[in-house]
Amino acid sequence: MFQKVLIANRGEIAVRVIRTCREMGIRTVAVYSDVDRTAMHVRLADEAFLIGTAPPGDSYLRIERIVATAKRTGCDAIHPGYGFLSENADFAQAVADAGIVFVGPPARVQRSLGSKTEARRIAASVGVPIAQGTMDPVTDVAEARGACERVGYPVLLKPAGGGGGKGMRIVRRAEELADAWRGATGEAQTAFGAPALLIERYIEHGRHVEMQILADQAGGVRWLGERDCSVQRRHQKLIEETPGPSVDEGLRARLAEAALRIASAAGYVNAGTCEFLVAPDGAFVFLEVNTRLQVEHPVTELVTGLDLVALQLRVAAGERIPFAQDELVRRGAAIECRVTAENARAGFLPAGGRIDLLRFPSGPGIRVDSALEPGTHVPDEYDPLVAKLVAHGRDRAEALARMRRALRETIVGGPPTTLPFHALVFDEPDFVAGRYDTGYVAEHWPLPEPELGEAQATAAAIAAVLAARAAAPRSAADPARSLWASAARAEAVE
Amino acid sequence: MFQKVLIANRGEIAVRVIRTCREMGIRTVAVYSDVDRTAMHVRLADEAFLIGTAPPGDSYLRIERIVATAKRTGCDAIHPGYGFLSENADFAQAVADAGIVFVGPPARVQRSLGSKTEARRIAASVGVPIAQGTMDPVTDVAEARGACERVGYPVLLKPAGGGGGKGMRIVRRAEELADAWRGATGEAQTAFGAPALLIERYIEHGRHVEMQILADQAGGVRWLGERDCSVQRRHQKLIEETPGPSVDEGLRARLAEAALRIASAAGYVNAGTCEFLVAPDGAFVFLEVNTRLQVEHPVTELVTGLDLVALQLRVAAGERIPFAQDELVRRGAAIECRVTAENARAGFLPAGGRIDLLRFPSGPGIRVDSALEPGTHVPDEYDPLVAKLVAHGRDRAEALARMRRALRETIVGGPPTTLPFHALVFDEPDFVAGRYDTGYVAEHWPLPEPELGEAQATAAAIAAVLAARAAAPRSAADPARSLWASAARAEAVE
Amino acid sequence: MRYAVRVGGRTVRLETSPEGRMLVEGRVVAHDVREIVPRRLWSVVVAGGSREVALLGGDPPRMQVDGVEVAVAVADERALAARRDRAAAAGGRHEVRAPMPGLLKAVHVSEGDVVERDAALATLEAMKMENELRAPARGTVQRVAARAGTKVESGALIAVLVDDAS
Amino acid sequence: MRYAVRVGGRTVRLETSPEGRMLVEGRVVAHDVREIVPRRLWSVVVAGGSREVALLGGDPPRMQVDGVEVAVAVADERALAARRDRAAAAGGRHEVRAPMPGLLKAVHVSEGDVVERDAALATLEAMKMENELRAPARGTVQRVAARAGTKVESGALIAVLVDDAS
Repeated sequence: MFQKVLIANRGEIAVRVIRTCREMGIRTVAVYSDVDRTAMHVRLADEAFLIGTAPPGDSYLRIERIVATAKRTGCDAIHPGYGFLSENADFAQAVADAGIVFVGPPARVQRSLGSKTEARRIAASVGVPIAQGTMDPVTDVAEARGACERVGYPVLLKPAGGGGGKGMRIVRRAEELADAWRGATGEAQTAFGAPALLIERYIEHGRHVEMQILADQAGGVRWLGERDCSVQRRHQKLIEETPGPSVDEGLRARLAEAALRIASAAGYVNAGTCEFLVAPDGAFVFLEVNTRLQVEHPVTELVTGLDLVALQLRVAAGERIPFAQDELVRRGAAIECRVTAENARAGFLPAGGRIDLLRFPSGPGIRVDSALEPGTHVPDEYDPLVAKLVAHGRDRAEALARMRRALRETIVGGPPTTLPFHALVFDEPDFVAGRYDTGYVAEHWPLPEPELGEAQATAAAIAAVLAARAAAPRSAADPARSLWASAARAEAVE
Repeated sequence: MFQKVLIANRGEIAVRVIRTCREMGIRTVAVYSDVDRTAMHVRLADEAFLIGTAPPGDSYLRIERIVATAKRTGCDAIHPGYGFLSENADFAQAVADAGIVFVGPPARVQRSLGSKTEARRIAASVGVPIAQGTMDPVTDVAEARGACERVGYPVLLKPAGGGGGKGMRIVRRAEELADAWRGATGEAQTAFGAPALLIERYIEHGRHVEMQILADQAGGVRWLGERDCSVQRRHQKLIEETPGPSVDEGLRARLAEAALRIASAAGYVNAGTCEFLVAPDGAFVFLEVNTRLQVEHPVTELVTGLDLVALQLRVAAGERIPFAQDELVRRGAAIECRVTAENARAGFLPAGGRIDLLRFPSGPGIRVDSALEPGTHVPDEYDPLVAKLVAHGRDRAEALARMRRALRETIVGGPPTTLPFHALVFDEPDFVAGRYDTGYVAEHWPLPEPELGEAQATAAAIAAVLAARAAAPRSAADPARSLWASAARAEAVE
Repeated sequence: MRYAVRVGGRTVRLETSPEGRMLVEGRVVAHDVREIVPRRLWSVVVAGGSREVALLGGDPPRMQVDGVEVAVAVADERALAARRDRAAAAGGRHEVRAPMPGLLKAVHVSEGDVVERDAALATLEAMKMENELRAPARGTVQRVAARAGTKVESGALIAVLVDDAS
Repeated sequence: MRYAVRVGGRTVRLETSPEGRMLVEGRVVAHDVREIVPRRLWSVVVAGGSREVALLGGDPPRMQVDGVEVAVAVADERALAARRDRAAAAGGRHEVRAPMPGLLKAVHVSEGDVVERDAALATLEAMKMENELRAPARGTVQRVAARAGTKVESGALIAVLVDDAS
């Protein structure tokens, strides 16, 4: 096993990887940008090195500097986490060229599966259905218009060069194409450095279901179960769960078989995820492979009892997968809420700021993955993830009940968050019944502003008056001061 | 199922019960003494009522007042937690007489098993081995001397009227009897209101292994697995784990059978624990039945996937146990550290105080049950439990590794705690190998004061100097001030 | 002093007497309030009902009551009248401001445009994503205060809308 | 200013220069210290090595360095000499005090008794348990300052021991 691993990431995923490394007796090296000097991942690692300034391009995306730091500190492996350089074939190659093990699929696999067109070709070649659409990237809006006509509306525009939901647009009518094209190609350029888009037939009421796979260097491949990640806004996930509420044994087996075929055809190694879109009738098409650990991997860990980061390190070090497919036992159900610093009531607008009040839930069945503490700033430059709240239960009902209870205990003061969304969703009948698809958020949100009972309103009012009175002579930064300021607006709209 | 449950307890166990009630949609009523007004259990409950002043006899032990509160607020059940009134037959009777369900064994069972002599008789009557010793309580030291001679030294003196390790003394030689008798009988009087003691043959190098059982009102009984709780000081548990490292399938089956026999003979209902002492050769004797939820129940929950509080409520409401014995699947290993505000380096002397710095661990495989937050006082009047840290892994090695990692992340500033003990134990070879018995703490503790590496000492020294310089002009309450004060003593003893 | 507190869809009228008693809707209410975190988190017990109230911050400020997040506003009686006057004068004017620092990628409206509620007024790139700044109400664009392609600070004025109704 | 810090079985000699540089054992050390919680928790990076240092409190004070708890004491150079003098004068005298409030159940020694290190001097009942107060060193009981059966406050003097060696 490795002696020392550099973690080329920040935030909760860097902390997550450090935790498993510490449990395995592996020393860790953190890298950080200047705004992250006091971050949790810096403090929990054995060593920490500044690699640049806040913009990712000046720090967490600096391949040469990261590889040089790993060499200088004697690391024998680099774990990329998710995001940043985790799906960058050049990085995987540079790491390998430096004689260091990259904890993830090799550059060769990243290159073929990182190209969505190539990934689609691989899937099609082994008989896995793919969505109708363009096989080659499109860079010209006129060409796009023709492709859309051939594929038929509604279509989905998606960046050819990257994943994670950034830059995606649904186009339902020809006259929406121009605007959507401009937005999508611009975001694709910003996020992935390439403006090219793919055009796919959009499946209405589809569910985003993905299959976790794991492959070792000796050709062993396993599937670890699906996750339904359909609850999304801007094509980015808000809630993920396993088992998928609409996935029966038959569909699970078909998704697993499709994922294993793609993995074998691509010569896959390490952990990865095959994403599928499942239509209401159970038919599915392959979307893409995420060649890295997913944000939502904890739900799979809770249900399987596995440590995916430990398994990533083991197969990267050349070990075989230590269990057979039929030894895998999935217990119960698990669900994750991604709590982010976004204003759920204002279109999920990202909002950085200082977390000045924080209480996380704990107790039976609850896991919290976070790198935040009271006083931490959520930097503007990075994903505004506050915490992943994960609940595990004997069945979906118990997992949901535990999450509902955990959300009641959670307090995040400072920037607005997605917590009001999460709190309401867990009491929304369609979600509770498992009846949801990728249109869920658009159809159900905003849910009505909750009404308080009389007793709750009285208690809140008493506290608000005490806070406002106490705040009057104090500093302008006191959040209680705004209780007064807002009254004028409240009266104005009454 | 119940509509509203009163929790006749405080601290982490009251919070634990409230959590499950909330998950089950049951409303909760908290009771509190004046020093607990701002405690977590008061804040998380739906209703909360003051029942007296800090001394337990003036609040948490006031049967009449607690029952009256439950009646007045329309509760249909009372959960007693552990400690306080949880094993008090009069309380169970008073609750039943008020037409309210007691979540635990009925008064009849509490009475028979609450008496250690009667419990021993029941065990003996169904062929479960018991330690040689007195069958009736002894109140006279001369009588005790005779009994000790008959039983043979070493003997164990234990209060006839209560459990939890309070008032127990090991006597190895006749000349130690007088002192030990005086101490034990005094503590028995203080803790249980009765000076009578039992005398038992003490088993050297015995392991304290207990079996969790669950019984419903229809006569269904299940065993849920054992816990090894041998790591104790003053006969009180510091670490508990399941599976017991010395328990093989054969011993587990024999312990389970013995526990089920005792449960059947006693007409047991609800959750309970049969405690055994296991000799190095695998022979065991029955000690007692704890007729309540145990502090260490989370390790069983993690390994079985069950919610023991939910099951207590279900069987109390008349439901049958919802699984057959052979459906029970135990996954992996779990271990718990009881972190208490005791000075581990000064003989585990209890030490209350304000928790002014607090960080709990989280992430994969870690559960924290606690009612404390930064700023909470650990009151002098109650058990000084700070938190139960629980780790779950695929096997004992992974559970230990996760606990070691979690202990590294845990910070409790303010009163001294048992954390230095826990941190060292998880690197102590005998413990890591699972070679320990009830003599473990006495034989291994104090472990040597840890030595810091040069780099660690330098970092600590830099921080200490900065803290001491900053503290100089500040308030006397600043903990950094004592950095200076202590230097005089440090020099004096150099 | 009398107060009107707007919270969670209700308006609660409170009165504090000089002796420190608190009247709710004119009645004396037995309440026991403890500050858990100074000016941020309270435990409020009213007639046995236990509530946890957190002031989360934000503008307008948000509170969390037993896990339920709602907007809150406090007005005292003297301020009420004065503010009502000012509010009426300013009524119908909406300032759209940048909620966070970023690059203003595009401005989609010009002065004089009539826009629907929720119409996209401008696109702000921040935190690696494009965010649409939307109209808070149907109205006429009175002023466009920022140019596409420029970096804007948090709180920078982007546009001013006037309600059609006013 | 020069300091001697006793921590984790080591004595570290530090010197702060007027320009704010820090010398460890006479050498300039590149260190980057950040206060995470004021005067309680620091992140210290020295030559790439990342340490978390928490001041837990207590008397003598305890620190936690990357999860390892150790005692710590700081002395500056002027104090060192003066204290050494005082310490020598007081040397060999040990005051045994109640570590917490409670009921003194029993006193097991009388003035003039010679006791071994760790011998039980008195029994204090607190937090529902009996706690033995033990001799910090072998020595002679010079004074018994509290009576069995009385309530004692935290810090109350119970007995004074004098080292046999002194």
